Amino acid sequence: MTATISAPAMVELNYRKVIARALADELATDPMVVFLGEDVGAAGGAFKSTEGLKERFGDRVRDTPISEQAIVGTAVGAALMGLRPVAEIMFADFAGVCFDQLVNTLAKYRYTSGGQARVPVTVRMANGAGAGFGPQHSQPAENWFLNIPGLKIVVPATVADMYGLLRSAIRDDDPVLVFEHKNLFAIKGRVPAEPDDAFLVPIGVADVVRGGDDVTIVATQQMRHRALEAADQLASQGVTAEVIDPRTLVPFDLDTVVTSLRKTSRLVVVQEGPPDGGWGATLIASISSRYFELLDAPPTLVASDPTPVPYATPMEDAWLPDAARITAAVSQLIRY
Amino acid sequence: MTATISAPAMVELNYRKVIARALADELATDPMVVFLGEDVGAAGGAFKSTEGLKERFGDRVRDTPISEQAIVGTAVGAALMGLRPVAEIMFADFAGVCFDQLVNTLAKYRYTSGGQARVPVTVRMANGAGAGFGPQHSQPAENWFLNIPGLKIVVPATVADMYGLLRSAIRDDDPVLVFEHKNLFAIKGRVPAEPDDAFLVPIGVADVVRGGDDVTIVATQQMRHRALEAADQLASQGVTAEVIDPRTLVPFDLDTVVTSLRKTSRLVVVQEGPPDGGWGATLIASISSRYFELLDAPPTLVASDPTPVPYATPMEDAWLPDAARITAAVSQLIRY
Amino acid sequence: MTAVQNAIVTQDRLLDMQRRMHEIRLFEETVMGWFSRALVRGSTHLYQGQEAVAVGVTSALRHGDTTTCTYRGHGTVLAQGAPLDRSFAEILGKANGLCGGKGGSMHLTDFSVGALGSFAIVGAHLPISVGAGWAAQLLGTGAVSATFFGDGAANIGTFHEALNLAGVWKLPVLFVIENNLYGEYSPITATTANPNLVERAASYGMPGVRIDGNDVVAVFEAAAAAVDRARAGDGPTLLEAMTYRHSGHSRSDPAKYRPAGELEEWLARDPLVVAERRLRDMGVGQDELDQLRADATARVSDAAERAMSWPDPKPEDRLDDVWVNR
Amino acid sequence: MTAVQNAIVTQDRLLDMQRRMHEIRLFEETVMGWFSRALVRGSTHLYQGQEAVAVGVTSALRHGDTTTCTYRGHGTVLAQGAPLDRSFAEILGKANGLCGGKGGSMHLTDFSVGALGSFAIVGAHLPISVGAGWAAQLLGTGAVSATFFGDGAANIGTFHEALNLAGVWKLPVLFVIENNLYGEYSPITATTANPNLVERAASYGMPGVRIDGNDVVAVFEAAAAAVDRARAGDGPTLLEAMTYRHSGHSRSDPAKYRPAGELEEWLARDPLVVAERRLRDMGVGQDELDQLRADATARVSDAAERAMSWPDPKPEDRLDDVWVNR
Ligand SMILES: Cc1ncc(C[n+]2csc(CCOP(=O)(O)OP(=O)(O)O)c2C)c(N)n1
Ligand SMILES: Cc1ncc(C[n+]2csc(CCOP(=O)(O)OP(=O)(O)O)c2C)c(N)n1
Ligand SMILES: [Mg+2]
Ligand SMILES: [Mg+2]
Repeated sequence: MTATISAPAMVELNYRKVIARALADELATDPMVVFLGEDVGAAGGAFKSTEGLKERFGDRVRDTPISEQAIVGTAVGAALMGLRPVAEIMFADFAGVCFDQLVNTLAKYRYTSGGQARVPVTVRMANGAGAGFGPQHSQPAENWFLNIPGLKIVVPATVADMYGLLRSAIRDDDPVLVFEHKNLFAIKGRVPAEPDDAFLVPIGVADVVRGGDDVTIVATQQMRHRALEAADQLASQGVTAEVIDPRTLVPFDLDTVVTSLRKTSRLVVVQEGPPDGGWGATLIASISSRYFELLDAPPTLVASDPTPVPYATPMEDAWLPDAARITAAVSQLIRY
Repeated sequence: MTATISAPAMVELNYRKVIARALADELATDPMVVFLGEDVGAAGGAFKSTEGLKERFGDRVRDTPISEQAIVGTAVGAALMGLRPVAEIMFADFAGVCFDQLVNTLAKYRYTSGGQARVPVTVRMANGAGAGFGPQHSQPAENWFLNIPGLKIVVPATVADMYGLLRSAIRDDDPVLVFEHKNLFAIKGRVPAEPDDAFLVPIGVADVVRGGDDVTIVATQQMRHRALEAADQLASQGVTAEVIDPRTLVPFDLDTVVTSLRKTSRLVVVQEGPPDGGWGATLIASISSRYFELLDAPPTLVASDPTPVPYATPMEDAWLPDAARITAAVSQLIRY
Repeated sequence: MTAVQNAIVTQDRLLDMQRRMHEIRLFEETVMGWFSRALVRGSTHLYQGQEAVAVGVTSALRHGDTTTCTYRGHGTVLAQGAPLDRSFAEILGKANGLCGGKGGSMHLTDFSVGALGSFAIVGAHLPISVGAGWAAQLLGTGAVSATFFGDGAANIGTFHEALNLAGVWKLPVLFVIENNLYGEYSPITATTANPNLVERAASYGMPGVRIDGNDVVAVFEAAAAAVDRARAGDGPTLLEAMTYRHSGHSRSDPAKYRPAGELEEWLARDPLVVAERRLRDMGVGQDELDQLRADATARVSDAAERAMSWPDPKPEDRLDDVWVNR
Repeated sequence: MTAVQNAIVTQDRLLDMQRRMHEIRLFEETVMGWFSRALVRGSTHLYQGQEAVAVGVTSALRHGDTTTCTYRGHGTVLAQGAPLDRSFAEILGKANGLCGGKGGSMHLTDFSVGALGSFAIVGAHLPISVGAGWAAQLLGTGAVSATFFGDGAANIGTFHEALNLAGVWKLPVLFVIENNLYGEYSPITATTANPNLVERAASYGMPGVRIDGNDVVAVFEAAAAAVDRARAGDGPTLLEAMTYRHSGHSRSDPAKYRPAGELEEWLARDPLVVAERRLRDMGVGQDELDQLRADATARVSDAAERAMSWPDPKPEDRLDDVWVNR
């Protein structure tokens, strides 16, 4: 990576704090970037992931009423006039409240206007389960948007990807939904001390996180970390797993998965969230229909249960796929 | 079917009119059934599919303001108090406006309350493309709800299924979304002249519409009819296709598809709507992962393009899979 | 300019407004004819009877200002200056319709004249104009955005969220209720707890003005005052224009639900008649008025013919315009 | 009963209200302690300081009436009579918590006392109470439904849709704004064009009453009048109860955004203090008041201990309660 060649000074930040850092870098780089949401300014965000922005960028960072439909619609309208708005929806579950604005207005504006509109809106949302927030504050909502053409979807799992993908999202001329996983807020990582475009992560490019020959495991966000745990356990059993983090769900980097399958011939997809209608099933369907001959064994989906996210720890823990379930699925494939 | 044994008098109705008939039969059978929506009463519905109900059932049928969130929420609240509400969302696209009420309130109420709540709400929506209504009035929205446990989803393709499934939906103690395809309003069919429970169609049971040995084609709503066209064309080429209409997407009758595949070993799924995140990909993933050994050829998805629904006829026609595309997909599988 | 200066309606200005009202009226009658001849699919929602609202408000706007409107938006987009032929072409689903045939009757959009779009989801566009207003405030362009919507739309959530946000941020937005007394078929009193919609302005800390929506001069004057207020940084205004649609809600609606005589009453106050009376009072002769209508008729029918002659989009065009880059 | 009769607050009635306010206060303090000791995950939103609103309003309800409330709903559900131990247990995620541990702190629900639920999505519950009111109207049960929500929630779309629908259908619903001056951290004036929320009632054709939300008697009297109105078929009422939350928005909030002295001012008008003063004026002795608090303390700590001792749900329990039948 060119960045390491030029060896810039690096700093360690956690996933929560790098969000504010990425926003600050884009706000500083492009005067047309603006940011709005509930309590994102004066209070620094419900998750304290936007601290300091209001003080530094003034009116370009605005606290809104509790009006998600107005937040998204206002971002769209501002984008039409040349701004590059970032809208925060505090929890991804609240995307339900402004779903029409996201899927019928934001996603379709360019198409419906026959290409007249450019809607460079970034929508950030805190995503996912595992923190005990209960059924209406824990959903991995990225799966709600797969069937809606017009929205790019990024799901960063590391500090570097959060930094690089959020900045790329803001620079993208199409609408991008950025899902920030609540259960990853505390993980640490390194980013350049000074804004550095070499650390932008391109939208639509998967990351081969770990090389392996026996099986391809595809996983995002907290499942990526659990897949790596599983890969360690499998290694001790002599099974080498290649772990791929797509990082972007739309557009999906199928080539990287296919390249890996040419080697492993075995696919396990690990998805947080109910199995039906998700990106995991979509990936398995794409591979099965277009690369059938590559598969020596059934492509396997390790997903959450077809239930809402339960509150109590023992139930929520069981709802989320863990390394043990991933390892078991792989072992079964190897035996197939 | 017992109905044919007792040979009741039958009448011919179209898909549009049988909706009012099914609603009337349930309103007449159960005094707790109520019906609300925009212009459903005095005006008889935007599609004239609810004519006569207001006159006959009075206050149990109510016209609402243009307030979809209030419509769904009011239905839920009324259900909690023992009523059995049917709510109409005029076009399925408008589900975006009340998505939160549908996915966070309606779908999760029973779970979040630990089983205290019973929410027998039926939500009816006019669905799908092909009538020139443009990008925001033509979406096959059934695919928006697959990843949301707690909602049953029915997609009737015939007059008899519309009648039998809508009545079953209203009697069901769980929330049911009923998608009424706009492009099928004019098709005709026969239903009993008098209310007759023998004509209820159970939720979760697929219909083998046409028998065949060479390939299994699974399709819903207007795609079911195009699949049958394709099956005719294929027959003339000596290929016999088994056509299955799941009729219900959640819960999905996988067994009927599997039984067919044991015979045909080839699967083609025809889905109206973009390919990603849909029921088609979900079905292909379920079969590939759980019944891999049944497949002699790649399971194939014939779907719409990954774009919004265009307005102009030449573009909308091309967007929708037709018999020719289905036939081509099958022929390719047969050659595989 | 102050509201007062701004609001002086000279004879030329009124003649120009009347010209545009004629064009809109004839445009809609042409579209109506096409639908009855099944030359257009889907649904359409016509503007006859409401012309004074779009023409009066947009006449108070200047270059750089923007509008959003509804599926009943042909009149608004034309009033802002969208070409007749390409507007017709979009409704016919032609390749060089305003939206390349992708949007259709409910989505006429022409960025080149500031028409940010017609929306098919009730209420969805109000926040869009709020966003345009926010951009104007941040960039200091002095631009004003006007959003048109119906009486029925005033009961959907986005109305509430948009007006409160514009109010608390003091954005340069005109919220224009086209109160034609009905939603699709339901009279406003059946769906609205307090049908006096203009009173809602108080909830959002903005002035509310109810006006005769069939008198283009009254509409213009009220809009001009609201525009001045917005440009001066004093925030949004709610305008409630009382008007009436001459035809049913959409082509499939015979409008049987109207009380007898209601339509006739409103026809007597047809915005074209009201404006013509004003012009006569200003001393404009009948022949000039007839000439005005004749010219409009010619322009509209030429445009219609041109649009009809244009080619359909190619099937593969459907794959364009989803993404800027991918 | 008429509002007047209904609203007579006897000494016994006020003692009972004070008892419940004490229980809620102690319940919340216990939960606060658990969170600081990390015995509970996720988020919690406490009700200290607002007790008079829930207790005053629910005291005006009768068996068969219902409530919905927010994630800050422990007080409302307890005020309606939900058991202390099973409420604690739900927050602890125990198997026999009110919701079997599936909902948690933000979802306390007890149908047996008419508590239809606590909602974690701002504004989502208002239409639910409207629906309960519609059912009461259709079935002629005479039941009233009360829905509690915050000042910030008054800016979301469902507020508008719910109040308009209840207003036009004249439904027996009490809309109770718990105006504690802040959303999460934003003061109402930063988010609300007209912070005088009670004035919004006019838009929905219903009366609006602003009350001292820290005086349980004032709350009760206003609620009783609104309940009578609703039972008489005269429709909904908007109550704006001015109150204050003693702690931050949620456990993670130190509430640094508050102006100096604001909390102290409100602590001086703590609902428990206000009610105690009233009781003293009625001639209740200090020892009786102390005894009341002591008894409440005992009941709450017993319930807490009991709840703590109860078993966790089994992992496989997560698969239940999605469907009635499948
Ligand atoms: C969210 C949503 N709900 C319902 C509809 C269907 N619909 C289209 S127009 C209309 C009536 C709108 O009435 P009004 O706002 O008064 O506008 P008008 O048509 O009278 O100009 C309805 C209900 C829609 N397009 N969007
Ligand atoms: C639709 C939605 N948007 C945002 C949130 C996050 N949120 C939870 S509480 C809250 C503040 C609510 O303020 P208010 O209505 O005044 O109630 P209070 O917390 O003061 O009692 C917000 C923004 C949410 N839960 N739901
Ligand atoms: Mg109207
Ligand atoms: Mg508050």
